[in-house]
Amino acid sequence: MPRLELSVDQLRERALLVRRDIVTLLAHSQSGHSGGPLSSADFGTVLFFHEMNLTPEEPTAIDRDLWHFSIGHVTPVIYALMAERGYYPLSDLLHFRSYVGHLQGHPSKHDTPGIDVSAGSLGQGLSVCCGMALGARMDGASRRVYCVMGDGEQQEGQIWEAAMFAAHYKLDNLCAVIDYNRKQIDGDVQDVMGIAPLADKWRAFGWNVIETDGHDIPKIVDAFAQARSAKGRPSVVLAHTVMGKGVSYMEDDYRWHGVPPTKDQADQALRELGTSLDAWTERLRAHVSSSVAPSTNGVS
Amino acid sequence: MPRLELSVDQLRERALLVRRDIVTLLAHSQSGHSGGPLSSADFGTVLFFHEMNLTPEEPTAIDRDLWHFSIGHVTPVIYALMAERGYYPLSDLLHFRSYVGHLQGHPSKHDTPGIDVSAGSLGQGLSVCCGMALGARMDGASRRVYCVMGDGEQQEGQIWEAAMFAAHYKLDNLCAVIDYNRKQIDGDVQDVMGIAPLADKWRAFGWNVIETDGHDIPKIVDAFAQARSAKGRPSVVLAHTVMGKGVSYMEDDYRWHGVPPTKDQADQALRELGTSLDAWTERLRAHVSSSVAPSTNGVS
Amino acid sequence: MSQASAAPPPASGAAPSLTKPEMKKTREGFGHGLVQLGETNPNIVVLVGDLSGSTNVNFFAERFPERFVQVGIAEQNMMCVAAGLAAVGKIPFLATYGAFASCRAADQIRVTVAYTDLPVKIGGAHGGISVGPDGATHQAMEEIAIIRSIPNMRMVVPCDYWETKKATLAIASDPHPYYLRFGRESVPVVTTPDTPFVIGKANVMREGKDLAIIACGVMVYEALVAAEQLAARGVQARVLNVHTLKPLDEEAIARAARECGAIVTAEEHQIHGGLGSAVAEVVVATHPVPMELVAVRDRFGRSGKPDELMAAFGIKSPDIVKAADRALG
Amino acid sequence: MSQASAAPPPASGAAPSLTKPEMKKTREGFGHGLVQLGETNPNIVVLVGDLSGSTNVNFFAERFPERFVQVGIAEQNMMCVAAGLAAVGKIPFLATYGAFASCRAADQIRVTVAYTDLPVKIGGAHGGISVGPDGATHQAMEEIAIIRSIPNMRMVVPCDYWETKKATLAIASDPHPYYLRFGRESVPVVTTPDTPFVIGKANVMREGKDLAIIACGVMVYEALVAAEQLAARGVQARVLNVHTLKPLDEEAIARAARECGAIVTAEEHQIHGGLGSAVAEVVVATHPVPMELVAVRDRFGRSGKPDELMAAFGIKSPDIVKAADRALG
Ligand SMILES: Cc1ncc(C[n+]2csc(CCOP(=O)(O)OP(=O)(O)O)c2C)c(N)n1
Ligand SMILES: Cc1ncc(C[n+]2csc(CCOP(=O)(O)OP(=O)(O)O)c2C)c(N)n1
Ligand SMILES: [Mg+2]
Ligand SMILES: [Mg+2]
Repeated sequence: MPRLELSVDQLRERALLVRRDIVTLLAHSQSGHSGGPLSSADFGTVLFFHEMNLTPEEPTAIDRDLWHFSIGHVTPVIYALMAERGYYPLSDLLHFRSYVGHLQGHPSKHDTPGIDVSAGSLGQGLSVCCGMALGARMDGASRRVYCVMGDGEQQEGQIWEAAMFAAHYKLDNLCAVIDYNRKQIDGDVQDVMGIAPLADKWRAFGWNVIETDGHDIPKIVDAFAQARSAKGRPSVVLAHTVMGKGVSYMEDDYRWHGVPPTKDQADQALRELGTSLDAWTERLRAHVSSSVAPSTNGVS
Repeated sequence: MPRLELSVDQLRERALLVRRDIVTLLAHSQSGHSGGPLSSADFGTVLFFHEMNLTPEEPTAIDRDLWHFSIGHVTPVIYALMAERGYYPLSDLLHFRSYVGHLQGHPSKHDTPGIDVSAGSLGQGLSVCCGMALGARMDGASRRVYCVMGDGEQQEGQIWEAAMFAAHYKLDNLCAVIDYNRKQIDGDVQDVMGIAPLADKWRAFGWNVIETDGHDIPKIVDAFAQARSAKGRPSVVLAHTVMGKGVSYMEDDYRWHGVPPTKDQADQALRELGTSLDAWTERLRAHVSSSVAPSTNGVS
Repeated sequence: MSQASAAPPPASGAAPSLTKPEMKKTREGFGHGLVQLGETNPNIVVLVGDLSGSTNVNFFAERFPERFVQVGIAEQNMMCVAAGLAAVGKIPFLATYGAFASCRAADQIRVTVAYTDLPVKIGGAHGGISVGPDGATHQAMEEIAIIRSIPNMRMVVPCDYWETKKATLAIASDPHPYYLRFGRESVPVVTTPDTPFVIGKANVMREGKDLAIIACGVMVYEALVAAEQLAARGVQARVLNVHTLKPLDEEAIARAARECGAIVTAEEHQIHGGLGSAVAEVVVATHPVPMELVAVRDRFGRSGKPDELMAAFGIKSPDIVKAADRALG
Repeated sequence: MSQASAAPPPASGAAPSLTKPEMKKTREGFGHGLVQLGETNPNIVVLVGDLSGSTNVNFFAERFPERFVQVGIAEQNMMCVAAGLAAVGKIPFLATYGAFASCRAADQIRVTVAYTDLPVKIGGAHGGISVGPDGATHQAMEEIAIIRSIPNMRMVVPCDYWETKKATLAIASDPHPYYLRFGRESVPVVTTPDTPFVIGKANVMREGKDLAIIACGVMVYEALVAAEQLAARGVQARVLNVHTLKPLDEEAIARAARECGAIVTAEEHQIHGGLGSAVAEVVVATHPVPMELVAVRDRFGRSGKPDELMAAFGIKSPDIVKAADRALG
């Protein structure tokens, strides 16, 4: 059934696979973002493998839940989640950002099956999700809409236009998640352009605010459950995370926002994650059909 | 001296003159906005005749205070205030929105002496004032910056970008005023796109919030004084007003947002305001040099 | 093929009068078109940014309140909300002033609407200097340049009430993003309810081989008046109504260059990047001939009466006649 | 007058090599230019939207932290804050990616910056398909169309490191708003520190009378390479570097049309409303001749290596040579 609701242990395992995929695909593309994808890996995994009603075999099924990453630059985690969930073979991940293959630097509807709306310019995604949620309501559909935003992205005024809109129209089928990793390109979010107190801002804009540890799987599962039960207003999950989470030398360092690891760095990272670049590359390369479940070899 | 600090009675009298000017100039242009200009007349008068350090005789003096109406559509009140304050003769008001004359439908720097930055697209003005305030601080100047916004205008996301910026840079030489008349073009602000709780939003964005009756002169005077004394953060005055204030048939009716009174309606309005269209037109026409103080004949 | 959609020649009694033209608002054509669409297609939804009356989406709002979405003063959000609605199967039309539709939401149009190629229909009101007293900020004259530059975007600039209504109906059934530009004031009706309208096919409004006047929007009327005046002097000007700016009817334009040998373009838009340069792109690549561009010469507008402004900014029929004389050298 | 600012002929030893060109980033020319300005002019301030490194304003930030303003991810606000700074006597340079500078803040450019005519200097990084792996959303290719359409705006698209640095210095001393477009990758150096640079005056990079190749930005190098190949076949192509898109050097363009009789334009921009159509506007109005436009053909970009993309999108020197053959056809 499309809502997998994996167990906490299974989710932890999947999140590990996703982190390995992220590091591996970046090692091969030698271009792309490391920090945000790794901080989003845990709540991303909960969304794809527990919370959301997804239909990878039929990406446009009308009863599926809708999801959109407003932070288009975190394609490594988006593509890894999609591949692990069965939208396309894991081997596709080895062609990230290359002229061949369908995995563009930023999400592109007409290149990648399962992407509903292209992205890459920050601040636009929540508005898109407002439209999806309103449309679903017009259709009397029960599908829910999930929007992933960044914390630096909160500086874009359009997000506050959308926040006002969602509250005005009481879109309780809309759930936003903010990857609150406290970093953006030029440094700490509070130094670049302070967004605190962020929870107060969302409350003042009429939203149900849920704060959680963005790396604690059970708490994340619970946060989305709370969001689902909140009626009459939209919910936002402030997921407190660590940029680069899972790779020692990347953690909490903004300089990893937009650069990939070298192959040596990637191998070191993958060893910290219980495998190696060669082993994991092999695992990805071996998976050429999304109809066959990928092996989970190497998962400790 | 440039900061007039007129008495409360004098300010009430000036506000009355300004309302008469607004109605009269609209009667002659037969094009333009009535509602917002009338709701802004009282705090506008306090700004121009009490609070701000202005130099009409030398509009670009570097030590003057700076003011900018982000709601460019309220040119009737802007132009009336400027003329009464001596930027140009009152007779100029009779050529509002016409191809001849210098009073454009929306403020235009290169047409009207005393306008620092052109406007007309909502939501941009607070950002402009942030730049002015930051520049003044870089120069170590003591000049203050005043920004007038609308309540419907609060729906523009750029305002929240600017709000974040001003708080981040602790621009305490910046004071914003919101004409909180609860109306916009399509109806009540709360019906069109709710902005409440507005004070909470500004507080969550780090501002010193001062609420006041926007038609009570002493309270307005006091509100600006409070703003001046607040250190380390910008201040915003929420001026609770009534659209069309002072003209019985316009009050609290959103349909007067953007239309002028007919000549007959204008005459009726001016009689409510203690004069007549002919008398007040004559007063404006007679004042052809801004170096001569205008007559205040007809003020009850 | 353009011939196929040629308008009935002015000779025919059906042709509207140029001397005493009926005056109607193009934005009402938009408003009435939306109501007609609403009646036939339940997926049509309409969004507005606090400008229901001046864009005439109020007609739709009254009839179909449940499919009308008031967004308030937030054009960026409106553009992307429309995209989200389109992503779940709706056919969203949104409306605001063209200055804000094209500029305030340009990034949203480019990335979310156009790159995704969603069927968002953008109604840009108050196009051109004829907006009048509001002045420069509200006189949109850059939309053609902006929208043409964005891949996947289509654009229609209808010439009168009937064409605006037909365009509104036509773009609803093409699953791609469109920008529809219309004006504020009542303008002369130069087509009839039966004048053919095919997206991407220019209409020959008047035949002629000495010169081609290529126009869009309200300038089609000015072009027809200019053609009359030129005819009185023995110059037979073809008048081509290029209502679709993108995709452009390159064949009709190339044919005009080849058959007429000289071209005057006429538009209520800035001279850089508008209809004139779109036509020039085709002319130099197919059949280079002398051209004169009648347009606003890279200046901001100002307050005034619509006609007064069009004359002051040099885009009335006499300016077209003068340009024709220059083009014919 | 353009003659006055003609580059030293390639004959002279000073001329950079086309076969083994020195590679430098144009954005570093911007960054180094800002530092030089900061040293001499205390009114220079620099703003950025969370992109200090990729726009190279980090050079200025390190030297003059007190005149550096970090705005975060808020391009609309950044544009108007810059306007406010300009209104009180500063000379603000701001930087972000061109896609966001030109589109996200287009309304702010039009109304607050351009209509007020304030000396705001907009640095648009990541211009063109050569941005590479980031893909379509980050490959700005509409800026020329958008900025040219807005009155009072000026625009410079320098061809290499030196020209970018000179342009940065030059626009600071002209009290009007400017848009400066530069790229991401290292590109061939085709000028020298002493190559003249005058705003509004095109540079003749190579003389020739059989055909004129008119280019801007990195395409000037591709044009020079194409000219070499054409020369080997006996076709002497003039290469005109139109670094200033607005105001355009209409005289140099008209002369090229008159003296060469055929024109190829080359730009790393969408075909509608870019350099090609700007040149076409002049050509049809002065001296109509056959033209071929080498540009991105109204398509969004995609991920890939810069060179791979330029070839795939048909804007490398071989494409210019083919276009030349068609134009001379
Ligand atoms: C409108 C816009 N402005 C700027 C950028 C460039 N950009 C991409 S990611 C980014 C930083 C985003 O910060 P955050 O939301 O915290 O994401 P994180 O760095 O944590 O992944 C910026 C400025 C963009 N993509 N879109
Ligand atoms: C960006 C932008 N969008 C839309 C408009 C059109 N418009 C002018 S005034 C106005 C309503 C403003 O409401 P409010 O701020 O409450 O001013 P009030 O009606 O009270 O005078 C609108 C939508 C505009 N000028 N700028
Ligand atoms: Mg972050
Ligand atoms: Mg209001």
